[in-house]
Amino acid sequence: MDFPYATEVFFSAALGIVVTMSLALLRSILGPSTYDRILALNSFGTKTVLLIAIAGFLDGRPEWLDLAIVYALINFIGTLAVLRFSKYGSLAAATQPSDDEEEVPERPSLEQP
Amino acid sequence: MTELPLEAVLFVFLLVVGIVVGRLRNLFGAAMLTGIFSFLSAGLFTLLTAVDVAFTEAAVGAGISTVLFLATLALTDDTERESERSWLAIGVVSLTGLALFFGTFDMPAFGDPDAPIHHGVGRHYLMHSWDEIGLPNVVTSVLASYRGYDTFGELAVVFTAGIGVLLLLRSKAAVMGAKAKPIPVRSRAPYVREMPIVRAVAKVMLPFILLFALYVQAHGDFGPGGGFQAGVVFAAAFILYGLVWGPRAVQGIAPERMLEGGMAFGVLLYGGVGVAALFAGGTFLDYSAFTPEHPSHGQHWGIFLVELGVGITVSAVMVVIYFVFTARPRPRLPKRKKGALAPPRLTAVPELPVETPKEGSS
Amino acid sequence: MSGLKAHFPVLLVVVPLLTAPLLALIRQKQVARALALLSALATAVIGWGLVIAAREQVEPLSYHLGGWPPPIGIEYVVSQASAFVVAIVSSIAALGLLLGTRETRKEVTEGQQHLYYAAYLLCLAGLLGMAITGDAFNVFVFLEISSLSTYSLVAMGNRRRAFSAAFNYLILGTIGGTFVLIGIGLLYQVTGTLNVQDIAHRVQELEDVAPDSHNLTLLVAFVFMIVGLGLKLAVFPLHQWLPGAYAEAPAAVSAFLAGTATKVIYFQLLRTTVVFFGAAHVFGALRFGTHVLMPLSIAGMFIGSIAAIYQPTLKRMLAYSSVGQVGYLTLALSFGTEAGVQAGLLHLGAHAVTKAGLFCVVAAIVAGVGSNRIQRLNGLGKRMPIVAFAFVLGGVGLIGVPGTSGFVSKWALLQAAFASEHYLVAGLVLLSSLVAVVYVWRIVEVMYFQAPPVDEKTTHDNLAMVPALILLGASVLFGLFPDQVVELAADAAHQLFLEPGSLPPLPTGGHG
Amino acid sequence: MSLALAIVGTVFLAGGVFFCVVGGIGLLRLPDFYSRCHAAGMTDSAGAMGILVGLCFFAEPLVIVKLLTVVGFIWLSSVVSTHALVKAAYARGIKLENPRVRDWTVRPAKTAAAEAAGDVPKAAKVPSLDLAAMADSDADAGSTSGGEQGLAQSHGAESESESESESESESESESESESESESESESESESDDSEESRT
Repeated sequence: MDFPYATEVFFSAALGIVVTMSLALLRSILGPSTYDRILALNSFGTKTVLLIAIAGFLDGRPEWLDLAIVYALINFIGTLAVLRFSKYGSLAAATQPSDDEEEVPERPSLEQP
Repeated sequence: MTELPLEAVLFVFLLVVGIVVGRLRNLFGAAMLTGIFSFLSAGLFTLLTAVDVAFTEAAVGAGISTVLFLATLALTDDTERESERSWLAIGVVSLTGLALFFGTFDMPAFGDPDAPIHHGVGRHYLMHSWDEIGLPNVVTSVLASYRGYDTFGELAVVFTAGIGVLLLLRSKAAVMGAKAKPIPVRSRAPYVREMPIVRAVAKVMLPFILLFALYVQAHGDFGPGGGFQAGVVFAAAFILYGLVWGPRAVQGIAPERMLEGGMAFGVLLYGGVGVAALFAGGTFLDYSAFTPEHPSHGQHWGIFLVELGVGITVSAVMVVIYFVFTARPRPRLPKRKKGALAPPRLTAVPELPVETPKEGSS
Repeated sequence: MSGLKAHFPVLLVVVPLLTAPLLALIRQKQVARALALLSALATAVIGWGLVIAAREQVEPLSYHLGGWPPPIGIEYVVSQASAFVVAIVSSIAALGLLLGTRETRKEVTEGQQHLYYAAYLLCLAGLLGMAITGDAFNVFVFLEISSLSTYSLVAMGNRRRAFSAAFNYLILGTIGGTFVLIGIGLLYQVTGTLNVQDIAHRVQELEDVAPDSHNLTLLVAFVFMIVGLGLKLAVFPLHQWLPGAYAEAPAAVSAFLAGTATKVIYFQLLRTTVVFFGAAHVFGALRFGTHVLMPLSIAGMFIGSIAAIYQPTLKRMLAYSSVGQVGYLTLALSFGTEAGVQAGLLHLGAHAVTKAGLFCVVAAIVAGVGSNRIQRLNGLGKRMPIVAFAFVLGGVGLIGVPGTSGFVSKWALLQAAFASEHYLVAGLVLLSSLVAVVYVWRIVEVMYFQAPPVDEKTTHDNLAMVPALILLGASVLFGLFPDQVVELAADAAHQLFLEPGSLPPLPTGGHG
Repeated sequence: MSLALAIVGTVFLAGGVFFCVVGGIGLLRLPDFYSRCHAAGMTDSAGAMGILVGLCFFAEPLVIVKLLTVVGFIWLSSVVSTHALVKAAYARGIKLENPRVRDWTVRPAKTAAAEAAGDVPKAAKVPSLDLAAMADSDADAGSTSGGEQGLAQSHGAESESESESESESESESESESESESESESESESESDDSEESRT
């Protein structure tokens, strides 16, 4: 690498990501709702992708990006599961006959203006 | 060594998350924080250059574990009942921690080049694996060949877990061979219809996930990855499909019987390679015996097949676990106290009203 | 044939391990049962074949998996001791399967039976692999296989309580397994190798470097491994999981587990103390035997036996008696002498056979009376004379009456106690045997001295009695003609106690 | 290749880190869940892009492809996960903290003061909204600096526009809204069934 300060640059970028991680971590601990925690988790996931990418460059092994790709590809599955879980209280969802009778929560009347 | 401060910070984070998870009563939230725990460990493993381990952590932590946690919570309850703090448990945990702390006293310093681990078998692996096996990724050489029998055992562990889940959790109806009713396309409609964005993106991502799984499977010889990680990613694709189109839709593609067979087939493939080595004149799992004139060729073939077996079993077991969890009818739980965030099924859930502002104002 | 014989060490494990997925593929319960039985019998034959092979050799047999020489690859070691354990375990497993056929039909749902047999075989493979391997990490891997399958097998019991028993076992067993893993990890940290013999060499080097001061990492590794194994073995304060697990599991599984699981773990404990860390160090400098293991063993002996008196069901009684018997096992080890280990191995065999036989008898009783509550056994001596007699035979073996295997092993235990001048301990062993008399007598009284109920039908399960009679017959045979086995145990103990330095160091190629 | 490329890369990295940190601060400081989503979304898109593209300037061709792949997938997946998350949160009745930002069904306020009075009682009829907490947060928002209020408000506007674009993109939105207006008090399963039978 021609650039003499590459390591320093990567390191400070990693440091910045770790700072962001700490902020997200704080949010995940504070809550208050579970959804804030999930939000923090998602954010944390992206930061991990970035950290891994940078770590690969720091160690001169950029092929570690495969890991980052894994996260980028399948990280949102968990959130989809959360969506399913929140809406139906089950991952099996409403199409299953056994769930239809009583599991699906009632919808309240939303006041229309 | 430049990453040392980063590692230290991540370790502190890990500790904090651990404590918070322990204290949290809401298991839904705790499950989410466990996700952060897994991200942190994956980051740490990467910084410690244990990339294959990090890869596993990434594949499991990102895709599967949250889904399984939620599936479990859906079957039970998402808030821990009030219980007395068990001083015994705290005592045991503290004692264990203390013991581990003392255990580090006579440990060789971190990164010490004279440490025994750098002079024992590890050194042999690093120095000779290229000549003996000829794969760039030493981790794969160790896991699939030098200690291939351990990996066989681990595969058996995964298989055992699959068997255990099937034995314990499969609902009676499924056991008795009651064919799952094929879902009429019509009734699948609300499932699909309600999340158009999610559906669209899932459609885009699915082929890439599957493709990437195959890449990880094949590329494990050269870089981080291998059968286990590939299996998990592959299963993640199925689970994604199930989350968006419903588990029944997945059963249309991968019927439970086929998965059960896949579970067994992977182990048989791995063991079969070992037994084939016996017949070729070597010992169990001695791949070199396949091509005595050129041992590393046999090694390559053996490792390829063995990793394939791992991938098949792991992905089948993961999907089976997902099926079994989602297919179980939810047990009736006693009513809960008011207060904490109510469980989803008892809450009034306002369906997302999709309306244009115009209509809203009228 | 001789070519196949060379592969016996690995076939012993691989046969059941590969039959299990085959069963899952076949899905046909009749075929699955036959195949499982066949595989278990083949395994038992291989096990006894290994005993013979080990008797012919002075040095332990070594089998290199993957074709890699030991410290680099994984090694299977057939020593006298491991062959002995393996033969007992595989035979009891085969007999347990024989017993299980009728029971299983009742307790396991129709479409699941092939999976049940698969889990059974996996458990067997795990136990055998653990006993025969010469690699520390491999021990953990196979420990996991056997534990995971055991949890699901225990949960197959037909009462709902089986689930909570299995869950208890799962939690404690997982903690135990994790502790063992931590111990192995720390050992690897300080030795840089995973091969048992290699570890023993390096640990001795470390101990020789600083004989006075303990290497803390090594010490902590030792503590973790001992606590972990202690949990799995149900040594006295860590025994909470055992009664529930044994009592609630299906009858065949109880018989199988009682005869095998703790025995294999006990063998690991032997290896950990005697081989890994060196008997001289563990029992000499650390005083682990006299200061830790002995008091716990004695407490376990008494508390287990006394608790057995108060149990309402036969299975729970036998389970608590197992806690007491584990006390004898660890007590034998705690002397830290060759004679002690010999007694331990003898008691391992004796108790495995007796307890498995007793659980088989209980299965027959449950089949006949419909319950194993002790109150319901009145007059069993008249209703089911053979069954009742078999139970008494087993009970007498538990007490250690001359003519049974229990006597031989307890005699060896007393000899070992006298040899290391623990006279008080010897007295306590005798005293605790008296407690055993009480709980056995309680059953005898109900069975023979109470009138049978007037209008109760009993069904006879002759099939269940076959393995019971084989096992108890073996116990009596061993009690009457103990010479061969005693000699075997003596040789095995001697081989275990060989200084690791006296064995040739392994060619590592990477050291230095 | 050169210094120039490296400097450009560094600038990108710096930008990415800047967005990340700012987004992180927003994630921590913004008053309610939905506005925090906005902040988190920024770190996922702008921050991640900045850093990954920045790394491209230091990398070989194959690695560049991988990096861009990661960017693409993050853009796809993090967006959809935020979407799913907001939907899930809304389904569970997570509330907007700022009463001046009204629910999706309501036109946003032109002036905060004019709306504040009328909004609260309406919200009270939605069962899962927690009135007391809302009042608290209202007081908080009022007491804090104007900047934060501004942020919250601008977020309100954004959520508004988001809903607009979403409703445009969703082809089925009409039928959904129909059923909504037809049978407000129906249980969900019933309405689902009725829709099924119609299709």
